[in-house]
Amino acid sequence: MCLAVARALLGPGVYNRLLAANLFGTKTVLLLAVVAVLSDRPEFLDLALAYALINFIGVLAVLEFVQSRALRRRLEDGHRLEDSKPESGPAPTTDRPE
Amino acid sequence: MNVQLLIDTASWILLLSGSAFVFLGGLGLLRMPDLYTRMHAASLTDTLGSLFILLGIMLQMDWTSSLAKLVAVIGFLLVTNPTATYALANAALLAGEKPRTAPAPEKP
Amino acid sequence: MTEVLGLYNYWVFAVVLALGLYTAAAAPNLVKKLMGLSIFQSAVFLLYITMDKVEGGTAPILRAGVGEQIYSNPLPQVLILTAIVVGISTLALGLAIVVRIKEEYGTIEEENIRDMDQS
Amino acid sequence: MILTVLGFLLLTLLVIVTGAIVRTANLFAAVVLLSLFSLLMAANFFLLDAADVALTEAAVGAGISTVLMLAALALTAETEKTASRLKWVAAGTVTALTLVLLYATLSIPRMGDPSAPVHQHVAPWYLQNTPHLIDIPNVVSAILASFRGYDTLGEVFVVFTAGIGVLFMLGMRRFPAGKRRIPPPQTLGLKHHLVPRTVGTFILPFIILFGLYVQFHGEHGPGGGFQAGAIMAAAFILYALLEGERRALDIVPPRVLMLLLASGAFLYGAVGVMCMLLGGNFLDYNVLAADPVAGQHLGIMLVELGVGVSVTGVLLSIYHAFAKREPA
Repeated sequence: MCLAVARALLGPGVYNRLLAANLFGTKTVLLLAVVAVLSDRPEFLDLALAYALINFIGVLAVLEFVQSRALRRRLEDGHRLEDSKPESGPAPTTDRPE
Repeated sequence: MNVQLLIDTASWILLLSGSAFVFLGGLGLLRMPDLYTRMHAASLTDTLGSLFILLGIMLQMDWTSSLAKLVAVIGFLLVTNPTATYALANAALLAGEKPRTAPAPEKP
Repeated sequence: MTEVLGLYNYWVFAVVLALGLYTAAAAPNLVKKLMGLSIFQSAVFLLYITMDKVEGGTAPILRAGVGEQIYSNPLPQVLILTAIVVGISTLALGLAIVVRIKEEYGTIEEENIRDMDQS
Repeated sequence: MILTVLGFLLLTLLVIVTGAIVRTANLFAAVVLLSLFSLLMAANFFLLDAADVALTEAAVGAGISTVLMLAALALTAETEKTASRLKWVAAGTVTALTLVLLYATLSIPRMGDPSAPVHQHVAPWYLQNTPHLIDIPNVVSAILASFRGYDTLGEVFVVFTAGIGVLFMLGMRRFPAGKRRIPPPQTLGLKHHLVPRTVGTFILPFIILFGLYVQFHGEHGPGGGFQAGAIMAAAFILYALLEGERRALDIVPPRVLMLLLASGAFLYGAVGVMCMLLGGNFLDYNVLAADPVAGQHLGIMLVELGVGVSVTGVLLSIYHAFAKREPA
């Protein structure tokens, strides 16, 4: 865990921190599970469950944030495709109304 | 009695190897040269590490509903963590983080 | 030794509180200020939850069939439990105000806003 | 012993992370670090025997606060630009305050001291009387919903008011009807990312199920309306992230959100008034059923439901208010 936090602090940049935070989330789940069993109250696994379920929403939000930012920049730059765009990247033109 | 000993041994082996994986993941996270390789190291913790540790805990427990909860935790971890890693890699790529070249240290 | 360990939580509370307060006071950016407030708030939560701990106790969820059992103090937990949710709602309110400021002034830096107000 | 050491370690990490948050000028990085901060906080709460609080922090901090912060950043700016002139004044004042606080800690009872004044007055009464007055295992829920029901009513109304405030600030504007322009980026969601979409769709029912479990199992284990509300809101936010704002608002339209927002708080108050009509005091659940204990059970369940609905409604409306807004 210390290592993860060290990476989170060292960076460099946002994404390394994010990776570290994500890893830290997993470790928190493990920690909660171990502590719940150690302190002999296994019903507190609920907490670990909550984390396991919810933790990745934050990362998805980051993806959404970055994606919309990249998209906005492209729109502002008049569709100059200077960003390296992955296959799975956003393609606003194919957005069909439903 | 013998069975008990066997279960204990197995659980300790699982717990220790799980901790080893978690530690290695952390080490890799710290030592690897760039984001994508670090991600690879981190996924070690996410999958093998957590799987082993939780299995080790499971062996120590009685047959209660908590056991089912642990199974659920394992299942969700194994499903959500790779997704999170995917989203992260995608976000980083979209934001222009280049693989395999040491990224210029953007000091916060 | 136990004295030191027992007070460590309070020291952490004091330092985190100070850092939060410093951010709220000195950060020029409004979003950063709100982050500082949120840290400040969390420090207070930590203080309350630290107070609820009783040595050898366990969480105040009564267990049947376990003879004598010490439970930690449930009262601070109730207060903080609600405070966390209230905290996030008020944080959202603050963020909403910041968003409106950004829309009106085009900036969320305190200095710039003040300059614009004076001119 | 090992738990004490662990707590020590976690607290140290907490301080370090806080320092990092304060120092970074990149707000995006600060948000990420803030989520780490919240994780550490929740782990600490758990180690300090506050399971319910840890669950709340988990439900709120892990998902919702990050999402809200990012939504706000998308609408404002990402980096801090200017440096404050008052920096040193503030630093000096805060340092002085810290020294005073540290000095003050020397005279308070150490953590876990059973003879500390906090543990003497009302708390033992609650612990002793919960079994026969209310008869639910979770004393925290009992105090929250029954013994100190007034407080909680107040809190719910604060949350409600904050939600209304955000709605006033940012409005629930409808999407522009004209089809001439490209939709704002936030409306797209993650439709083109197959992996998160599949996994999210798979996991979504489980989150909702878990939210319901936390809601209705809150009397027996850690949980209750506040946590459940946050978890449910997180589930719907996940849906909005995956499928885009528009789809999410089709599923839960603003009108329904308003209804949720209001009906939760209303339900809470209505239970109180109901008690009065049945001849008891406001929020005195004993009169709700023939048997006082059964009345308490019913009252707590209804009140927690009200809290859960209200919190879901508020958090979700707040999220939509942010996400629908277009960057200036």
